[in-house]
Amino acid sequence: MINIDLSVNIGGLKLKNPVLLASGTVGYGNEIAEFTDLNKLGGIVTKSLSLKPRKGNPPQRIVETPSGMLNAIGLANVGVETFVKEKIPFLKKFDTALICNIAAGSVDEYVECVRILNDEDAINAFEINVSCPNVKEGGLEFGNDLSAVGRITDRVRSITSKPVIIKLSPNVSRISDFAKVVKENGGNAVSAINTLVGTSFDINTKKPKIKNITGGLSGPAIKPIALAKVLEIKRNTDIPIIGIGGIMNWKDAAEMMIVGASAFQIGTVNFINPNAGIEILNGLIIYCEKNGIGNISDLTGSFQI
Amino acid sequence: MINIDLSVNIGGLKLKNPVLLASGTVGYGNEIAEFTDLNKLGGIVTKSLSLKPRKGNPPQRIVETPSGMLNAIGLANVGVETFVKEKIPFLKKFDTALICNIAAGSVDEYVECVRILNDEDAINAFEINVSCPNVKEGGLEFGNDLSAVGRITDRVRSITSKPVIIKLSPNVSRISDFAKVVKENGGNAVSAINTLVGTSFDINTKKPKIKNITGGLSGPAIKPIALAKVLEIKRNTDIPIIGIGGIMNWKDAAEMMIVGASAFQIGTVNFINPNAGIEILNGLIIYCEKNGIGNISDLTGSFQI
Amino acid sequence: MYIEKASVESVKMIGEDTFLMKVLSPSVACLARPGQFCNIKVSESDFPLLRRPFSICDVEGDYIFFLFDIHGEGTKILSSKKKGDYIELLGPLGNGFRYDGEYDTAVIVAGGLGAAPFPFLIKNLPEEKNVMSLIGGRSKRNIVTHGLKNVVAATDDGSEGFHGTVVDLLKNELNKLSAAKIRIFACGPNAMLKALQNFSVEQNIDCQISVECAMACGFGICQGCPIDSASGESYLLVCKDGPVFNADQVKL
Amino acid sequence: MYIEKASVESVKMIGEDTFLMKVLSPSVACLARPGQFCNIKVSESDFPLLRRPFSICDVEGDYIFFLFDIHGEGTKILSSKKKGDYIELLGPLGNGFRYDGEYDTAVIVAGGLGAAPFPFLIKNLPEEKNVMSLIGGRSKRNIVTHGLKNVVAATDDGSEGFHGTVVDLLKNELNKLSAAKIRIFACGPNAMLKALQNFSVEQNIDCQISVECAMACGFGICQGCPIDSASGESYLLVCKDGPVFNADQVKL
Ligand SMILES: Cc1cc2nc3c(=O)[nH]c(=O)nc-3n(C[C@H](O)[C@H](O)[C@H](O)COP(=O)(O)OP(=O)(O)OC[C@H]3O[C@@H](n4cnc5c(N)ncnc54)[C@H](O)[C@@H]3O)c2cc1C
Ligand SMILES: Cc1cc2nc3c(=O)[nH]c(=O)nc-3n(C[C@H](O)[C@H](O)[C@H](O)COP(=O)(O)OP(=O)(O)OC[C@H]3O[C@@H](n4cnc5c(N)ncnc54)[C@H](O)[C@@H]3O)c2cc1C
Ligand SMILES: Cc1cc2nc3c(=O)[nH]c(=O)nc-3n(C[C@H](O)[C@H](O)[C@H](O)COP(=O)(O)O)c2cc1C
Ligand SMILES: Cc1cc2nc3c(=O)[nH]c(=O)nc-3n(C[C@H](O)[C@H](O)[C@H](O)COP(=O)(O)O)c2cc1C
Ligand code: FES
Ligand code: FES
Repeated sequence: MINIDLSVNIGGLKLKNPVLLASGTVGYGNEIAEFTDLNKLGGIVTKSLSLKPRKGNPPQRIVETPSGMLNAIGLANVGVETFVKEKIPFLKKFDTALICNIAAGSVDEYVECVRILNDEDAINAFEINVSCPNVKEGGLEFGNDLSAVGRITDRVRSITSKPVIIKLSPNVSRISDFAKVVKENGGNAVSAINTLVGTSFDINTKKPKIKNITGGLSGPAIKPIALAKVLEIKRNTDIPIIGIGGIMNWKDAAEMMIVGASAFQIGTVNFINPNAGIEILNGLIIYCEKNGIGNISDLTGSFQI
Repeated sequence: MINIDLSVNIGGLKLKNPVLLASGTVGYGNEIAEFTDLNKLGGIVTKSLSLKPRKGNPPQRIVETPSGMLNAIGLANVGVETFVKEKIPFLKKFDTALICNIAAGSVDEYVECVRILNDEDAINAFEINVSCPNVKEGGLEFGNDLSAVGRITDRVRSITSKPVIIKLSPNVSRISDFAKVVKENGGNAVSAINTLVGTSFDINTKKPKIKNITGGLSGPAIKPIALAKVLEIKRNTDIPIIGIGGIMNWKDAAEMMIVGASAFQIGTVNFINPNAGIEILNGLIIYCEKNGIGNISDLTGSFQI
Repeated sequence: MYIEKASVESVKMIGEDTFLMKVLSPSVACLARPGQFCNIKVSESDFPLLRRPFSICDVEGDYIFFLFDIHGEGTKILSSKKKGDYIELLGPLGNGFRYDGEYDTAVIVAGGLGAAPFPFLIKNLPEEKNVMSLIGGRSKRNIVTHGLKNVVAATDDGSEGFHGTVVDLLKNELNKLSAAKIRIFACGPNAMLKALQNFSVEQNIDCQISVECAMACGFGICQGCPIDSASGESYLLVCKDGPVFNADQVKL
Repeated sequence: MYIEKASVESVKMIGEDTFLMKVLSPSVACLARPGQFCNIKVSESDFPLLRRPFSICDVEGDYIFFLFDIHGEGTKILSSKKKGDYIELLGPLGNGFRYDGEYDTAVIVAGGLGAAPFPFLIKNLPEEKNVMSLIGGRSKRNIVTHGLKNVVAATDDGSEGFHGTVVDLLKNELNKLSAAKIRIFACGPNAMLKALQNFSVEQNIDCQISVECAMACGFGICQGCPIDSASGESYLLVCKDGPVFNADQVKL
């Protein structure tokens, strides 16, 4: 059993291992901490935070689909102030990276949120959600507009020295163009992908199953799409990528790294197996041993094409 | 048991019922005819035809994914000439609509294919594939370029009086913009959606499972996305829509019509159940009876939002 | 809360499409309280993707019972389990009923499979409490009485017991024991819970309702199961703040 | 070709992770020819999505046998079937072996589970034909001899029979019956088939190979299963033009 270096460096953000818990799928960490040891993970990404608290969308917010689920939570969150006061004290107890995910309705709001959070030493990086498809004034518009993504990256970059990660929307033709813009404007990394826009209707009531009408599709169903987006970014830009989408087990995680991810996030699987992160990490370690991979980061973009 | 009018009219294309077999999933009809009675179906869409025969992509061309499959067939087809000589004689024997799907590498090639096929009375309509994601010189580029889609629609429109259906790519931010352009340029209808770009890698060889590297994702996994795209088109334009994507049974078909489809195509399900079309039709008839729907076309866009 | 692989001891059909499942799950069993639920992984594969939430129907030593009917794919798989098969429980989840304190008679009001959580509750009530179980259903065959005490049934079609809704039945019965100090424990379809809520709030009768809704995680991380607080200012989470609420606590 | 709901009669484990399944499927059974296959829906749900192709191992009256090992999700589900369960067959599919005509000895060359189609072939050979079965595997436990005649084994690790590949074994054996007029029927991993192809073509020995590849439909509508024709000009479809090809007909 060789000793494997599991650490990864994503544009200046150092992680003890590439396993991250995805935004919106672990709240602020307290509930999942009862099922898994957060200290063992590379990091945790918070639920998207906005300047003011948000109540979120009315029910029904979720529905299952073939090998996936739709959600329209509506960025329900406590807001940055309460987050600092009530959530950080708990989160800072863990020896794992804390990445704050920010959602906003305007470029200024993004900047303001980051400004408020920037002094918190417990926060290791910012992930800017320009792509949450659920809330009208939020994500989607920004995520599909190259110049807006550039502007947000540039403005946020200018007020923080912490790593800035832009979380990209998959609902675009060429995601690598967006990754390029992020790079050009000083972003340290991109994470891909957020959910795809989907819907589901009840054929008896003829009403949408989700009150918000459309929701974000996540889970194994989107894995092939996520892999293709990450591969496209990897082959067309040289910005570090955090791969997200449909990862259920260590094999999926290895596949995600092979196509180009420096680290990865797991989302939907946490609902089914809150200890999945650690199980995935253990699976990757055995995989590396078997394949004589000394540094897990060597997996990144190791595809043979 | 009331008598239900199953016929639908899609921008001038009259079908005895809304069930169509999707392009590339039934070849030219001969093999599937051994399992199902084509006379009972609304119509059949041919494999994409190009001016010259195409050998298609090397193996491996397909791979299963969670609730879906990736394909990179590469528009393998006999070419328009052979199609007319060898395939139409068989297809014209059936009392069902024949829709020719056309793929091309240039606007002129689209026009040329339609010109050659236009005199064939057996052909009821053209479906223009601007969105097949598999072949470099084919689909994708057109499908993501508004003006190109407009140009193709306009040029094809100008040389045929048969209904022109443009099959849209889902790999875009706002598919309704493309539907608008089709309408403005004289297209009779749009079909949505074609496959989404996806990939899958072998974690041992680190090679893509599909030789072409990326393939088109189809099957139940994409149903929520297809429904959202059809709904978006329905709510933003008034062009007839042929809904495609992940339909496995009559419930999925009803859902597709409820969100806005005037007719629908079934693809991947044919591989699993070559008689699915008739079973879906029968299920829809019972559904209409139960719900006192006299004309199946009343289902189209009957969502309650 | 645990994640425990539980071996199936038996699956009995106790009504048309209604099943009683007994599984061995020591750690969950010893923590479980009446009104709590488990989020169940019904298969070892990734299909179906999400867990399925089920009330803890009863506990006997290391064994847990679930009462369910076939609804879709997940419950179909559950119903086909054989002795020795495994399912995976995540639980116990939620807050459960509060059944101590000042009342003489526990009045159980259940609609259809809403009866599921009550065998365990009845078993745990202090002996001095009287129990009356009012069970409603569309018809005779929808009346589930497993593990209940002093059952009075109500059917929409009058095929058994009282002809009408279980809430109307409740109103009748209350006259008889108007004197007694009662507490209502209810579970069932939203329509029934709404009617009951209106009645109990206006009569200000002590009433706890167990609510159902679509869930993903079942323990508070997905925010998928909101319910309006009575004030309407905020949402509560059915899985974490519930599934049991005081009738005046939430908007249905 | 039929789509037939077939009831499982038995599933026997005949080796580690190797199973023999017997199903009742009269219509498919009466059409089946050696070398053909069925595309099997292993579950009633939409998971796994695609059918799984399996060679027809043998036919006894209305019963069909399949020989398979556990590979992934689909074969795992198949292996867990019990008597009375149903699977859905689509078949018989493909062209099958051509075993009439001018030869004295049928030499079967199989690698691992490549042995699957041969019990049915052997049963159908004209009696005047001699049979020799050469079976290769990584090790002793990978040698599957079910339903074969005059078996000579070859193992990579020498744990049973000839120490080497089954193709090397073939070369040895051929010297012994050089006189005889033979026809080779082969099935197994691509690497083995390639080696065999090179040998048989250069020696121009009459040789038929049964090829495997990923498939969706199994009957020619998806174009998912191409194989290069020897000329390289066009593709043949493994499911429709094959799975059996003359060794000189295709590029492996
Ligand atoms: C706290 C709680 C306790 C429950 N206790 C019981 C019980 O003891 N016995 C019982 O029979 N049922 C109970 N239910 C309902 C049960 O969870 C659903 O019937 C079951 O999830 C249906 O799964 P399915 O795959 O068979 O149906 P499907 O319709 O295929 O399920 C599809 C999706 O919808 C969700 N879903 C469908 N119906 C419901 C519903 N009514 N409530 C919540 N989610 C739903 C499923 O979880 C799944 O994600 C409970 C629900 C909750 C929230
Ligand atoms: C004509 C033909 C005859 C066959 N006969 C037999 C037989 O008699 N006994 C036997 O054990 N196996 C046979 N196979 C291989 C068998 O089809 C695969 O082992 C099986 O599909 C694996 O399914 P799975 O879900 O267990 O594996 P998974 O890896 O989960 O399958 C995933 C996907 O890959 C495809 N796939 C994986 N491996 C293969 C393969 N080697 N060939 C084709 N598709 C594959 C599956 O069809 C499925 O779509 C045959 C294949 C073909 C094409
Ligand atoms: C219930 C739910 C809530 C989510 N909330 C957020 C969010 O607030 N911000 C965000 O950037 N992404 C959010 N996501 C997207 C996930 O972070 C992730 O990008 C997506 O789910 C794909 O990964 P998965 O397939 O592993 O779930 C949410 C996903 C789910 C399922
Ligand atoms: C194997 C395969 C081949 C296909 N070939 C074509 C094609 O040649 N032209 C085309 O327009 N669409 C093609 N498609 C896309 C289908 O017509 C359909 O749009 C897509 O599969 C989504 O529908 P489904 O989920 O029901 O399969 C193909 C799909 C598959 C699976
Ligand atoms: S079900 Fe996930 S928060 Fe309640
Ligand atoms: S498997 Fe579909 S054509 Fe061969």
